[in-house]
Amino acid sequence: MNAHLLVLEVVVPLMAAPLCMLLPSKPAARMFSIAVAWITLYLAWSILGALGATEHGVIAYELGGFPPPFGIELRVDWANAYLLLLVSGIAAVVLMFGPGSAGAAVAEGRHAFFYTAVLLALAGLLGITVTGDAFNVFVFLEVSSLASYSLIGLGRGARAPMAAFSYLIMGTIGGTLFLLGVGLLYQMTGTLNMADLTTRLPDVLDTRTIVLALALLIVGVGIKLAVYPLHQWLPNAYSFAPSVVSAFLAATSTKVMYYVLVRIIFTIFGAAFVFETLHADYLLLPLSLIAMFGGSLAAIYQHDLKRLLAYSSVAQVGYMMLGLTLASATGLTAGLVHVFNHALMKGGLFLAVGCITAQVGSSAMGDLRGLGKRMPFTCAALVVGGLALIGVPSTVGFVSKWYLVQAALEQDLLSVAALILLSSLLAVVYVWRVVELCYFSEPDATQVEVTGRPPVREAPLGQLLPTWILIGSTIIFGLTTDLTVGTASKAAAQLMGVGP
Amino acid sequence: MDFPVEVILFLFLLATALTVALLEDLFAAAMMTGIFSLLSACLFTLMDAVDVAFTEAAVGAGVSTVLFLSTLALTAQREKQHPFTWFPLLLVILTGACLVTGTLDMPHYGDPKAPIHVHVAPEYIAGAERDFGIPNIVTNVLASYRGYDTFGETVVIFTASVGVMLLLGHRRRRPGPAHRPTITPEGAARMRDFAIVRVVSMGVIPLIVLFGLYVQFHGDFGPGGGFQAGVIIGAAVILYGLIFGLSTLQRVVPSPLLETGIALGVLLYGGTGVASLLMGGHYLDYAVFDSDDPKHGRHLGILLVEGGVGIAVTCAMILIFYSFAGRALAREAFDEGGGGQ
Amino acid sequence: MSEVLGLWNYWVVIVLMMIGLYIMIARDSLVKKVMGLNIFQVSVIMFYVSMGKVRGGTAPILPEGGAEGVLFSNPLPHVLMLTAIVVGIATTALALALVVRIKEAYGTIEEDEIHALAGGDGMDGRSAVQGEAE
Amino acid sequence: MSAEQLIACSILAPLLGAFAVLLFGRVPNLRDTASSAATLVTFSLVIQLYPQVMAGDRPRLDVLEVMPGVMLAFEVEPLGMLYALVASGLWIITALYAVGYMRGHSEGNQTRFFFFFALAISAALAIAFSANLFTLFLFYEVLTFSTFPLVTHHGTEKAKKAGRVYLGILVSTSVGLLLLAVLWTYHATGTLDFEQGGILAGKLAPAQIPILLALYAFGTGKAALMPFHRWLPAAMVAPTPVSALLHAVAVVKAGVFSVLKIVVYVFGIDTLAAGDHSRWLMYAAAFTILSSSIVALSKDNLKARLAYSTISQLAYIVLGAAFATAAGVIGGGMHIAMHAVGKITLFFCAGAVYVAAHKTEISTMNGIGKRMPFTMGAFFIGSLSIIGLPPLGGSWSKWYLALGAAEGENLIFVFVLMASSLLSIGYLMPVVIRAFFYEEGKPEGAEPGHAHEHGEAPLLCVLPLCLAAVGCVLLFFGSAELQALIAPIVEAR
Amino acid sequence: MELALDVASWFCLTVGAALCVIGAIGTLRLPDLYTRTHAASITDTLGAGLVLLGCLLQAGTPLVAVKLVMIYAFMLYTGPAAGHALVKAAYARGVLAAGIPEEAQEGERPSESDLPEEP
Repeated sequence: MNAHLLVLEVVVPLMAAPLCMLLPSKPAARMFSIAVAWITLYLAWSILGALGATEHGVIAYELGGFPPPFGIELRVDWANAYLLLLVSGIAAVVLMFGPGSAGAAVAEGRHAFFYTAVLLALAGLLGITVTGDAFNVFVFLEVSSLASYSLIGLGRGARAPMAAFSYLIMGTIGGTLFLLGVGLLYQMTGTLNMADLTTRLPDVLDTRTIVLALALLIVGVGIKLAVYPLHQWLPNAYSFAPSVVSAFLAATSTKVMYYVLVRIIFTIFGAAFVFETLHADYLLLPLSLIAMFGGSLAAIYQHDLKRLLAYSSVAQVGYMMLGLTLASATGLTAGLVHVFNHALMKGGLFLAVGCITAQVGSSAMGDLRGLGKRMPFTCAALVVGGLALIGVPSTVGFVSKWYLVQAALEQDLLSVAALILLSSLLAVVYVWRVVELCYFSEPDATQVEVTGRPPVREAPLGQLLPTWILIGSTIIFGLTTDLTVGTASKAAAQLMGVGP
Repeated sequence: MDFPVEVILFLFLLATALTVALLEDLFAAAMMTGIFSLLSACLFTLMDAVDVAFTEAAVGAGVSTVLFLSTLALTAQREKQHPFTWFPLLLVILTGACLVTGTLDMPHYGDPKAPIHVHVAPEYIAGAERDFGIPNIVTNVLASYRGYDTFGETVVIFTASVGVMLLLGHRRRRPGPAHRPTITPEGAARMRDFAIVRVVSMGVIPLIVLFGLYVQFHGDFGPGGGFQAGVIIGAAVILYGLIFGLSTLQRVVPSPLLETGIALGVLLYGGTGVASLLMGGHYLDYAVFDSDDPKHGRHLGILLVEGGVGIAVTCAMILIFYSFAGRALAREAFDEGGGGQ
Repeated sequence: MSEVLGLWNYWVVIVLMMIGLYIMIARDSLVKKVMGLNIFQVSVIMFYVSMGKVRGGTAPILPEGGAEGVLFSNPLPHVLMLTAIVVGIATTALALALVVRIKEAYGTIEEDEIHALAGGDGMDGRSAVQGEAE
Repeated sequence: MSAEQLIACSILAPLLGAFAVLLFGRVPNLRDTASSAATLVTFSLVIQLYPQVMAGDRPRLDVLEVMPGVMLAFEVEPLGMLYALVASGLWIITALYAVGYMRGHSEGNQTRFFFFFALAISAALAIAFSANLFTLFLFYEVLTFSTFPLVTHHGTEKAKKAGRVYLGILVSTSVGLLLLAVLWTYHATGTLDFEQGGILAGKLAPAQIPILLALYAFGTGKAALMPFHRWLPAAMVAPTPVSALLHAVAVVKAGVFSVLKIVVYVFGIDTLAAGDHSRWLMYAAAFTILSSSIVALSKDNLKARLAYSTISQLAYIVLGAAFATAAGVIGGGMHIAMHAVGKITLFFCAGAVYVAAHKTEISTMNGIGKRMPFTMGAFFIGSLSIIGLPPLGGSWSKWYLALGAAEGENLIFVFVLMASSLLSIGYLMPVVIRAFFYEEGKPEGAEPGHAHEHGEAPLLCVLPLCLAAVGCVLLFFGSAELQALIAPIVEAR
Repeated sequence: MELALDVASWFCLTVGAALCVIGAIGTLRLPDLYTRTHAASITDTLGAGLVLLGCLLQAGTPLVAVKLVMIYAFMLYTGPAAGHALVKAAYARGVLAAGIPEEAQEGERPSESDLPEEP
């Protein structure tokens, strides 16, 4: 039975989306999508359990009953089971967030479509994570991307459609380059199944076409992952989208694309080829360092809280890339652990910003003045999330920094280790800007009357609960790391060692 | 070797692409994109990809041109000319050079010993005869071996129409008779008043729908299938809408029906898979439908799946048209009513 | 020289792709960018299909009188490209819907004018809700 | 109560006190009694651990395994015991003093003040009992972030700027240098636990040991070594009870305590002594001692002068650790206690003078001794202890420090010690002389109208500072007891 | 008999192709929209018709022949209608014919007012 879990994990949200569209009222659609998200979470949890039962940690499932190289195969090992749990967990929590589609500029009578789009984005991401077929990744990549373009376009304010449009253009270029890369691989080996690719690639590895295929795949996935030079779309997309959407996307879509990059480099091509013969780390290491510093520096000078968090996401992607380019078991564990940790931190922070925008009407830094007294719990969430971003011990940020620096030291890169810690100091600057605004400055009297909004009260429980579930888990997983580090190290060993 | 006809068509294709790049008049550019798709459809037929040619012609020349023209009607007609900058050209030439160096080790065009013809393809060709008995191998592979991909494809078109309806969605109210919509701006005759056009199209629409259904059910034997049929039937309904205006069309084909239709299409496809799951096979394994004769079971499965795709695509095309056309009316009502009712 | 000549159609596909990419990057009109996107995607489809062609092969449809000795082109790229075309039309439809929304929000679809307008009014984090879709 | 429960309760007691303070926030009297009760409970728990540590066993409490190979665990060893006793002991009198000061000076949001106060003490105790570098670093950060609201208590623009300097230096040194050192140690040795005799023996190339020592020494920003000392004078903007407890006892002592613990349990004094790796640290500490004493001379503001004197006294302890000799470490350990009690007396007096006479500048304090005999008397005793004259505890710790210098054949540092004692006379005695032997006289530039008629500070201020002064004297006689407590950590080779 | 069929089909194909070329040249050289559509409609009806006839003669099975006839019927039915719709819309939109003074063309343009009301 546990093999069927794999396909149910994707099919349940996929089939739920059209059903959700038919539901008449907004609350019905919202409850239905939350229920579906929790079902996918349960399925992901049981997949993780089933994976523990198998002896070599891989579950394969042939679709349509056709053996792998001919039919499509779903293949789950520790790496993607870990991602499944993360994505469905984040979805289950973020969907519970209060305003839901109210946060978006949706024509009334169309709210059920908002939840359909969210379910489709979730199904797309789960589809990418579960499948073992290269072309299938492209199909579900497009499903999740199209859903997220339309969700971003729904942001209140005039600039959301433009942000969604530039994300669409760059995202589609990325997707098409990915398609071209898969086509080159198919042309040289004759197969699309990832496991089959691994066995057939070694004897064509020296051809220029395969090097071009790797370059295309890295650039294509790099655009969707917002690696440093290709990240221009991310700040606009996350800052103008509705807060629920940016919380969901910031915590899941870049993470799944990171998993795809790991799968490409470590499973299909093999770390030896990518890092020893091609020396891709000469390019990727400096890029990730620039991302760490550039992202944080840009975040310091932002006037809008969501834009600040978006730029800090660019910096955090730099940390994950650094873990990847260190190409050792600890490095990969560090990258995978930071995937989980960053999702919790960024998801929680964006939801906190959602609470603020719901009350204050905007996320500009000027409006944060003196919020500490009127919205104590939301500002406390911002502070704890900020501490996690800095990497204070007993938070998840510390765990990822711990493993990243270990990985750097293992390869005697003392300078890289020092740079990692220095860049997290930059995080102190922009987190403390927010803290000072919240707690140490008084709201200027003029601003309160002008907007004529009702007086700012603490966010309702419906918004605070999911925020504090995510923010609380940044502490819990900071102290008990057996789930995150345990699974990540098993996944890293599997990816570095024998491969699936 | 004989002079390949493809060379000429490729030259035409390059010429069209260049004109699209250089043209300022966006309507002409939209037309050139249509011609670009038609030319590529011809090239696909020459490369024995008949199904792809059919779809490219139906989608490239048909639907995307309609979409481009309706967007241009709502936005600008001409593009502002901009000074020539070097950076994009340099970047493009650089990427092009890298791609060309990558092609040097590829198997030659049409080389029968290339890895892709040796590894997986023979099984598909032999399997079509042995397990399925379906002449059109492409439809067979599309629906069975890579049925999960096609399910993804249906969900992609479903996502696109949900996205368009979200972005351009108009209120789901019954279109009242009082509203007198005119698609073309004032002063110009409306399409409905062109007697000849109305009579001719009234004659042609049923034929198109008939042809669409033929393509739907003939998909196993010749080029065709759910997707192409959906586009063709959608085009017929859009033609009716163009002639008689959106509100009359919405009375004939109300949008709630279409929304249930598109949901039904996707659910039909997914449901077939779940049915095969419940009957003991793997997901989307049609052989379990008819235990004693797997070939018949697979036939039934492919038919159901193609039906699902057909319904979903038809409704998607019409819904996207509603959203774009609805937006034009919303704009017009907005202008006429001085700020909208 | 002859071993390279056999690759001419891939080069044409690459030139088409580069034209598409150029349109997307250089041109400012958003609709023109979507057209560039269209060309970019059709060229990738062209690449896959020309990869599948077998010299002397016919369309992968079994003739009535049995299929012995008949050489077929590879059906798999055709299947993949059916999906790619669908993805192309879906992306175009969504992109054009966004262009319409941008036109209503900014009154123009020239990217530099939009940046001037958006940049000009600074970080309108506190943007009032724009003309709500009725 | 078993040893493990004692450790857990002694760390949790201040937390309970903190939440009790939060609970009774609305009722000032109930809140203050709750916080004082908490201080007494904590001290009684800590004192029960003392006999077991004296008997030589090391009670240990493993809380949870955060990461494979990294534990959150507590273990009580003599140095930790000493620091815990000092912190919890002085918390009692400071809590009393704080009530008096806050009431006398009618400060704003006192509930928040007492809440973070108790939180800081709980973090200090956790640092004292930490069994490995990870737990030490964890609570070191918690201490930094829990004391930040205390430093910026007034919420004025000046307080915010001071807070920024305070946090900037402390976090950047801890995350930038200390964390790097901890990770490097973990990478080199594979463990983080404190072991008798050090864990680095033979694991690092001799050339790398001084670099690691530098990372540790400068990484613990709270030890206020010269380049990273700016935060201490900046933090003087906080109310006096904060500067008294945190900057004379808990925060700075956490810094030097960590340096001592790392030198003894991570490097091991014999490895340091063998390769003479810590010589550069001696010179750095000596430089800090002398230059901060000279700066203290020039400061007219009483609290600023005391702040710079604290910096030089801290450098004494770092110097003791740098000698890497038994006597040096013992001297350093004892100086933690001596300096704590002495300096807290001085800060209490400064606070009392401020509450009673609203004077902060030394030049305006002529003849104040006649009006505030008890306060200035305690100030006199406290300064004697800081200077290190015999009838008071300070002398013993300086004696051992000089012994340590001699033991390690670096006699020059004996002169440094002597010179700095002279300097400390230079900056403390003028205050006492000005208070008792100068006439009241019209202080120039004072506000017009009658000279401010004031008597002694309120009882709740005077009582704690007298207790502290008595403490200085008691320590002189109890120093043998202290020496016996610390000796085992260096004796057992 | 085979040879006769081949010769006939070649002839139809070449003439059809020639007509298409003529139509193309016409579309290029003629001054304004109206004359151009006239030239284009040649290729649409006669040119394509002849080409289809040529293919008909080549076609083996009767099924293919029937399909070709149906294609030609469809083109005959919709081609001119499309041309008509194009010209009428252009005329309604106010596209001017070259060579004829402007005021002469103003006369019979259908205006909004005299159209039948919505049923």
